[in-house]
Order: sequence, then C-alpha cells, then structure tokens
Amino acid sequence: MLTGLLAALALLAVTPPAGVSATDRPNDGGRAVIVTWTCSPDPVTGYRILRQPEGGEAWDTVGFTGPRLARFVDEGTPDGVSHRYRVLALTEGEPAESGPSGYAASRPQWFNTDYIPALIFTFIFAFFILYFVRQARRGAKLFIRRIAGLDAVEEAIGRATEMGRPILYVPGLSSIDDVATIASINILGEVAKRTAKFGTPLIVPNRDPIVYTVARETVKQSYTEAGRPDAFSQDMVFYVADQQFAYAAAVDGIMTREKPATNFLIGMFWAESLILAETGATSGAVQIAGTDAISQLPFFITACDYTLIGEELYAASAYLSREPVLLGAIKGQDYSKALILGLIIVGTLLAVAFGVPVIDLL
Amino acid sequence: MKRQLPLLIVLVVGIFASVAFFIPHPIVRSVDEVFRNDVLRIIAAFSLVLGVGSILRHHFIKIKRKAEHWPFSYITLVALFVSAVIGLFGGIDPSRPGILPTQVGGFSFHIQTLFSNMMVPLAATMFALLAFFMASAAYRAFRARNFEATLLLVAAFILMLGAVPLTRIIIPPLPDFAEWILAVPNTAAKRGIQFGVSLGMFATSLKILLGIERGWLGGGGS
Amino acid sequence: MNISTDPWVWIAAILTLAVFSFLYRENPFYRFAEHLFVGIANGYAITFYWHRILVPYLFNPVSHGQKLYLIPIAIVGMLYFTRFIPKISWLVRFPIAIALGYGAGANIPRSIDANIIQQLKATIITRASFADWQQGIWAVIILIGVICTISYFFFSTERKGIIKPVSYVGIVFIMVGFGASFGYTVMARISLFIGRLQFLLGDWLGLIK
Amino acid sequence: MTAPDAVRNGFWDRLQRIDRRWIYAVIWLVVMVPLILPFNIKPTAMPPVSRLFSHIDTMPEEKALVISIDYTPDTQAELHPMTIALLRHAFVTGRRVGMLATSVYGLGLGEEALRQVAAEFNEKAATHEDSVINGEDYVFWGWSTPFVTVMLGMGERITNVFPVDYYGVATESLPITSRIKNYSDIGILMSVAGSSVPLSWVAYAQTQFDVRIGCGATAVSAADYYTYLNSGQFTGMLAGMRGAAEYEQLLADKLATAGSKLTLRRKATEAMSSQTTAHIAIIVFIVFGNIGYFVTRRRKS
Repeated sequence: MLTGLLAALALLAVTPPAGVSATDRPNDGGRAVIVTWTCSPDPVTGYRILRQPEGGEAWDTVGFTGPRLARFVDEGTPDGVSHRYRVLALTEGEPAESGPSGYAASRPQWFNTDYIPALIFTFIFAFFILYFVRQARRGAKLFIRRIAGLDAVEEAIGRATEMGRPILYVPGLSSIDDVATIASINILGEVAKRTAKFGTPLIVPNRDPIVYTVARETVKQSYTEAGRPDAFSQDMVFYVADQQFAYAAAVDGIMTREKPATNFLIGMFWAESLILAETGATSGAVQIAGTDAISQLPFFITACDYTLIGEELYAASAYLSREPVLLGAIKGQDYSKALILGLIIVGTLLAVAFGVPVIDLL
Repeated sequence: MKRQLPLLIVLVVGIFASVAFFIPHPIVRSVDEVFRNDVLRIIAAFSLVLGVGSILRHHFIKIKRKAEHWPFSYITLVALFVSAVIGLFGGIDPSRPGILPTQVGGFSFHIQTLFSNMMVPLAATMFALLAFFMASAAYRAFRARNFEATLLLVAAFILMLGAVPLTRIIIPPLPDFAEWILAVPNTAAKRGIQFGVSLGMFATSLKILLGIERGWLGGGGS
Repeated sequence: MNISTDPWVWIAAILTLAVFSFLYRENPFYRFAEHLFVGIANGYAITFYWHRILVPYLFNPVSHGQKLYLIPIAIVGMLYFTRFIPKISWLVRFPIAIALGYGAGANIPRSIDANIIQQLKATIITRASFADWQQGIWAVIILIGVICTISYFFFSTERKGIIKPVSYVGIVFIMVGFGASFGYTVMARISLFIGRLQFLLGDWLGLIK
Repeated sequence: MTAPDAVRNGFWDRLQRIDRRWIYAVIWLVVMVPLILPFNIKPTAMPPVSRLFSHIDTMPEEKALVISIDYTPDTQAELHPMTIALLRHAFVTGRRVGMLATSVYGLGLGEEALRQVAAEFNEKAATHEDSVINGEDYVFWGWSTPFVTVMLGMGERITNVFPVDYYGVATESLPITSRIKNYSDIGILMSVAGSSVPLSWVAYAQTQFDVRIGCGATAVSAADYYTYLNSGQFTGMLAGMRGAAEYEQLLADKLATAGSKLTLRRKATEAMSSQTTAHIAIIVFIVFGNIGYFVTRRRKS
C-alpha cells in the first residue's frame, strides 16, 4: 500500500526547471526584471514565478507562464531593490521548485540603444535636407522635372472658368500634422491664387476643424496676394463633419448639386476615396487626385484623370509654387533616396557575398 | 509675436516629442504620456468649437440667402441641435442616465440608440455604395488602352478570377498565382513607394519643426 | 414574410434606402439623409467630446483638485474661441502649434524607425533568404521591384540614361501592384453591400432569416 | 461595311457608352437574388481554415474555446458568421466556450450570437446533457478596458479581470469558472476582429502565456496577416466571407459524416453565392468592355 503510494508519487515527481537567472530589462523605463530558465524535460502544465526581496523572508508569486515558455518579465519591481527568483514547474501533482537565481534589481535607462541606427539616419537625412534648403535660399538654381498631371492644373482651372462652374478642392480627411494635409494646403494656396485671378468660384469642404481654420486662412491670403481680397467669401471654406462617411455623403451631394467643373482630391484619404472619385467622374468633372495613402491609390488611378502618386504629392507643391525652400527639400529627399538605394544594394552584396550580418547592424 | 511665438512653441514641443522617443526613462515618459493622454486630447476637444461654429454659420447663411435647396439646411441644424441636447443631457452610457429622460414607454431615444439606428446604417450604406462604384470604375477604366492600363487590368482581373471558387476547378494554378502577385510585385511596389513617402514625412516634419514650412500659420509659405 | 414592427428598424431601413437612391440620381430623399447625417454626426461628436473627453480627462480630475496643470491647458484650448474675434484671432495659432509641434516631432524618429529601417531590413537579401530557393527568387524580384520603384520617384534629375529604363520597370511594378490591390478589394466591398441587403431583407422585411 | 457589321458595331458602341445605372442594377440583382433564393457552391477549405478547424476539433475535450469579439457592427457582415460557426463547432463537440469583447460596440453582437446558437441547440435538446446552458457550458464575460490589462490579466485569473459577467452575475459563483480559470484552460483563443487587435493578442497573451491564437479577419486586413500565419503565431485564420463559408462547410461535412440531423443555416455560404455572382458579373463587364473597346477602335482605324 505504502510502497504503491510512493511509487505513484515518484511517477508524478518532475525534474524542476534549472539555470534560473534574473537581469534588469535593458532599454526600458525601469520596473522590470527578465527571468529566464531551462524548461523541465517532463510534461508540466505551466510555470509559476516567485520572487524574494534581498534580506526578506517571503516568496511572493509574481506571475505564470505557459508550459513551453522559458522566459518571464516581472513588471512592477521597485527600482533599485534587489530580488531573487525561483520558478515552480506546475504539474497535475506536486509542483517542482527550482533553486533561486542570483539577485537583480531593475533600473530605468536614459537612452534606448536599440534606436542608435534611427538616430544616425535622422542626422544624415536631416543634413541632406537642410543643406539643400540652405543652397536654395542662397539662390542656387534647383531643377525639378516635369510632373505629369500638374500641367493639367492650369488647364483644369481654365476649363472651370470657361464653363462658369466652380472648382471643388477636398484637402483630404486627415489632421494638420499629417504630411499629406500640409502638402495639400500648399497646393490649395496655389490653386486659390489662380481661382482668385480668374474669378472662378471655389468650394473647400473640410473634415478636420483645425485643417478648416488653416485652409481658410490660406485661401484668404491667396486672394489677398492675387489682389482680389474682395472676391474672397467667408463661405468658400467650411467644415462639414468629422464622421468619415457623413463627410463623404455631403461632398457627394456637393459634387452632384453644384456640378463643379474640376475636382481636386488631394491629401490623405481612407475608404471613402472611391466614393468621392467615382461620384465626381459621374458628374463629369475633370479630376486631379493626389495622396500618399498607398492603399487608396489604385482607386484614384482608376477613377481620376490625373493622380499624384505618393511622393509626387510632396513634389507637386514645390513644382507649383517654385518656392526655393521646397525645391531644396525635394533635392535633399532625392539624395536620401539615393542613400537608401545604395544601402539596399551594398547591404545585399555584403550579406550574400561575404555573410556580413547586415540586418543585425540596422 | 504673432508668428514667432507659435513657431517657438512648435520647435520646443516638437523637439521634446522627437527626443522622448529615444529616452525610456520614466521622468521623460510620464511627461510624454501627459501630453498624449491629456494635453492633446483636451486641445482637440476644444477644436470642435471651430467646426461646429463653421457648420452653423454655413447653414444659417444658406437659409438667410435662400440659396438653392435651403430648406434642407434646417434638417442639419435641427438634427445637430436635437442630438446634441439628447447626448449632452441624456448621458452617453445607457446604464448611467443623465438629467434628460431618454425613453418614453418602450420607445428609446438615447444617443446610443440614435447612433446604432441612424449613424451606423447611414455610414454602412455610404460605405456599401463602394460595391457599385468598384464595378462601374472597373468597367470604365479597365480597358487595354496602353501598356500601363493593360497591366492594371490584367493584375486586377487575375485577382478577381482567383477569388471565384469555380476557377480552382477550371484553372487550378490561378488562385496561387493571384496570391503570388499580391505577395511579390505588389509588396515591392508598395515598399518602394513607402520609402519615398516616409522620407517626405520626415522632411516635412523637420521643416515644420524648424519653422521652414509655415503654411499652417495660414497664408502661404512666406 | 415577417415585417419588423420596431420603429427604429423602420427608420434605419428608410435611411438605408435613401442613401441607396443616390445610385439612381441625386434626389430629395438622398438630400434629406445627407443633411440628417451631417447634423447627427456633429451632435454625436459634441456628445462624445463632452462625455468621453472633457468630463473624464479635464473636469473630473480638476474638480477633485488633481492634475491642476490641466487648467492652463484648457485655457490654451479655449483660445480656439478667439477665431470668432477678428482682432485677436491669431491666438488660435497657439493650440494649433502645440498639436502640430507634437505631431511633427513624434513623426521624425518614428518615420525613420518604423518605415525606413524596418523596410530596409525586410528588403535586404541575406544568405538565409535562400534557405528555400523559391522564396529566395521571390526576394530577389521584390528587391528589383523596390529599387525600380524608388527610381521612379527621383525628381531633381531628368529621366534619362540609366534612370529611364529603371524607372519604367518601376511603373510596371506600380501598375501591377495597384491592379492587384483593386482586384483583391472587390470581394470585401461586395460583402458590405451584402451586409446592408441582409439587414433590409432580413431584419426589416423578414424575407430571409 | 455590311449591314450586320453595322448592327454589331452599333451594339458595341452602345455598350461602350452604357449608362452606369445599368451596371448598378445588374450588381443589385446578382447580389439580391442569391440571398433570397440561395444556391450553395461547395467551398473547398484553404489550409489556414482547415488547420484551425482541425485544431478545435481535436484539442483535448476539457480545453475551452474563447472567442474575443473584436469587431463592431460596421464589419459585421463578414465577421459575424465566423462567430456563429465557431460557437456551433464548440457546442457540437461539447467544448466549453468563453466570450469577451474588446469594444463596447461588440457587446451586443456577442450576446446576439450566443443567444442565437444556444437556442438552436436547446430547441432540439432532449436532456440536460444535450442542452447548452449559460454559466455551465458557456460564459459571456462582457467588456473591460484597457485591453492590454485584460489580455495580461486573463493569464492569471479571469475572474480578477471580469468580477461579474455581462449579465451582472458574479463570475466566481458560475460553475464554468472552475473549468476556465486562466489561459492554461484555453485550447485556443479566437480573435474575430475588424482591426489589428489579433496582433495585440499575439503580443501580450501569446508571448507571455503561450496561448494559441486564431484569427478571424476581414478580407482587406487578412492580406497583412499572412506573415503571422506563416510564422505560426496564428494557429489558423478565417479571411473574410470566404473564410467563414469554408468553415461552415467543414462543420457541415463533419455533421454529415457523423450522421447528425442537425441542419444549420449558413449565412456566409449563402452570402458567398452572392459574392460569386457579383464577381462573375464584374468580370463579364470588364471582358465586354474590352471587346467593345477593340471592336470600336478597329472600326475607327
């Protein structure tokens, strides 16, 4: 009887986890210790992790992991206080306890070393851009190639003027800190200068209240610069709604009721892109679209007459305005792209031909 | 003052936000969190005032001028006013009612009821218009006019054929080829565009921070 | 047939049909739904910002004497109101500057780390890429596609010499990719319409269960 | 030019300039008719679907299936049938089910699904063992926030995260609680989602607690998830309406071989026929558009 029981216990007893070690988690804000161990070779249902402060008595449970894991992050350790850890293998019967680890204390770090490559790239790219912006400001002649679709802008505004119909400008649906919105506002400024000159009505519906404010000021300024402050009307630029499809419904309504001769769909767009572009195509407008939302580009390409793809959108504001600062930035971006191209080619050569661990260096 | 001070704020806040990315220390992170959770949220909430002010004025002007379809402006104004009153005073959680009763007999007019029975169907139906627009855009644009248009057409066509169950029986390798197009050339194109877009983002953010890009102040780059 | 007796189902169904009527042409029913949608969306936004943001994040802590630094933040937020007072309307730039400055600043390291470095890592080919020879070939095609696509976006030089053919291959990749995305999305968009029909035919008319 | 040629060219010409409302009408019809008069195309299950099915089918009987409702009404058409099919599969094989929602708007959907499927089984149940009972065979924990706390907390003790269930009953008092204490009692956690929540389940629940994660996704987001499937982080995946239809088919096959008389409505399979007809219609449109284009162009030249 007793021997049978002992035999059963021996069957149930499992080898405890071994090699428990604890270290401060690197590159974090403190309050975390990483515990690692070697799993028990026997079948277990999971592990329980216990910890004891230096000089303390009690072992507290700090968490559980699944049966195939050999790593646990103890989050919530007081910084600067040393603890040691034990790992308990949980089974159907008696748990098996490991020996204690060495002492470890968590502490916060001031710099995340994982981001060193990001920091280096930031400086290189910033150098390229600022260098060419400075060149441009000093009056260096900077070239920018023709961008298909932008020549259509003048033509499209002229067409609206001839037909006596308005121009609709949708500055995208995103907020002001979105680069596409900034580029769109710059292009809006150029478009507004031309509509002011020709006296073409302009309609600018907005989805973001701040973008609305900025767009309104920009249009007003353009009308003043074009010498037509009288032609600017308070009602040209307005806010609609921040609900994506409520906005789309209203813009669709404007497209079909006001029948603009030209629609500009420029900025950041989501699923409503084709709802707007296809309604515009139905109403017979010439459509010029531009976005850096890669997932929406296919729809603009199919439904619009001209589409500025990705970076072309940023280049467009430089191309239209001929602002030296913008041209300089474009050139800086080109050099940065050349650097990326070089890194891809050289990195692949080094990795394949010489087995250099390029990926780990990045 | 009118221009320099806002530019200075952008510079200071912007440098903090970019540097905070590299510093995991809780002193920096807690300030960063206050920024993201409290400051930006509260400021954004106030910005709605600009929007609501604009839309009210837009429709009041329409009514005053008796612009085309002006009676519809009343619908927007009334709907805005009624739903705002119900929402503000009737509470947003059905379990915690506000001072305004939101139920008469078995009929509820709580803001969440309005949300699920008016906003959701309206938004979902606007979204569903895409099913039709995709078809008409495809019919109109997918013509083998030139080489580029043909590529667009063929790739779209293969993907669509691949999704029809019958294809698996008629042309067995087609669905796998469709997946290959999605996984290989599509990935390459998107990644290539993404590099340029990211650099553009970086450049524009940098220009905003340093006050080189001032379009947001309203009134061109000057 | 088992038509719904819930008034809200009827309202939802009528609004659904009103939006669909736009497919035929712009008409008063659509115009009604559109204006209603804009009104309610704004009313809901006011509700949401009040109950879900201003009350829990501003009024509750401040009225309990916590987070008093939020008071000046709220004052900055209120500067948006100056937009309606022409003389001091430039003050509106202060809250915008905070939002924009933070957004731009946070963008700088993130656009580099998440979009450039991670994508570089994914594109560079290593010996491990050829563990499966087929995957290796695909990786090479992706690499060529990425290089050509990037070349398409050089703006400060004329498209001549080597750039001309390379950027042309780039546009080939772009067009194939866009076509594929379009074809792939068709399926998902049709299911949105199926969802609306299931509501109309099922929940409303009771024709299907 | 002969007369028949002129007629034909006239036809193609008109087709080229067809009013887009005809296209809309065709799409409307080809989607609506199969919904009212369903015909079933038997879908063949793709590997990610069959892998998921066989995992749930063969996991130890005492392990529970947990479904996280991570979608909202706007993506319901694609995703809700997945929840229904998963619930049926669990109840057919006698597995316990836990359900939770990571968004408030998902609560109503989860409740509706449980009510519907439980009713399907209880209608035909003769004994207490056959029926599906709340608190014994399934539990709806409801919603809690933020989801990171939920995902990590469930690894220790689920009742700590959800002290009361959706109906307000103390979870400690439910009989099922002793059988589903934490992730170790969960055979697979299915995140049915319209957003990127499945990736959070992988990042928190899986990396820390090694729980198996499956994913139900819309067709659009599924394209981004294949890497997670290849790396094994997702045990399986249902992608869009088609994924749900394939799962329904596998379940129907299983019931048929078991000789069960249980017949269940298959919403995704029915919707799939609409989707197929719509697809074919668009394909036909494109083909005709191009034939017309070439015919009219040749005539012009």
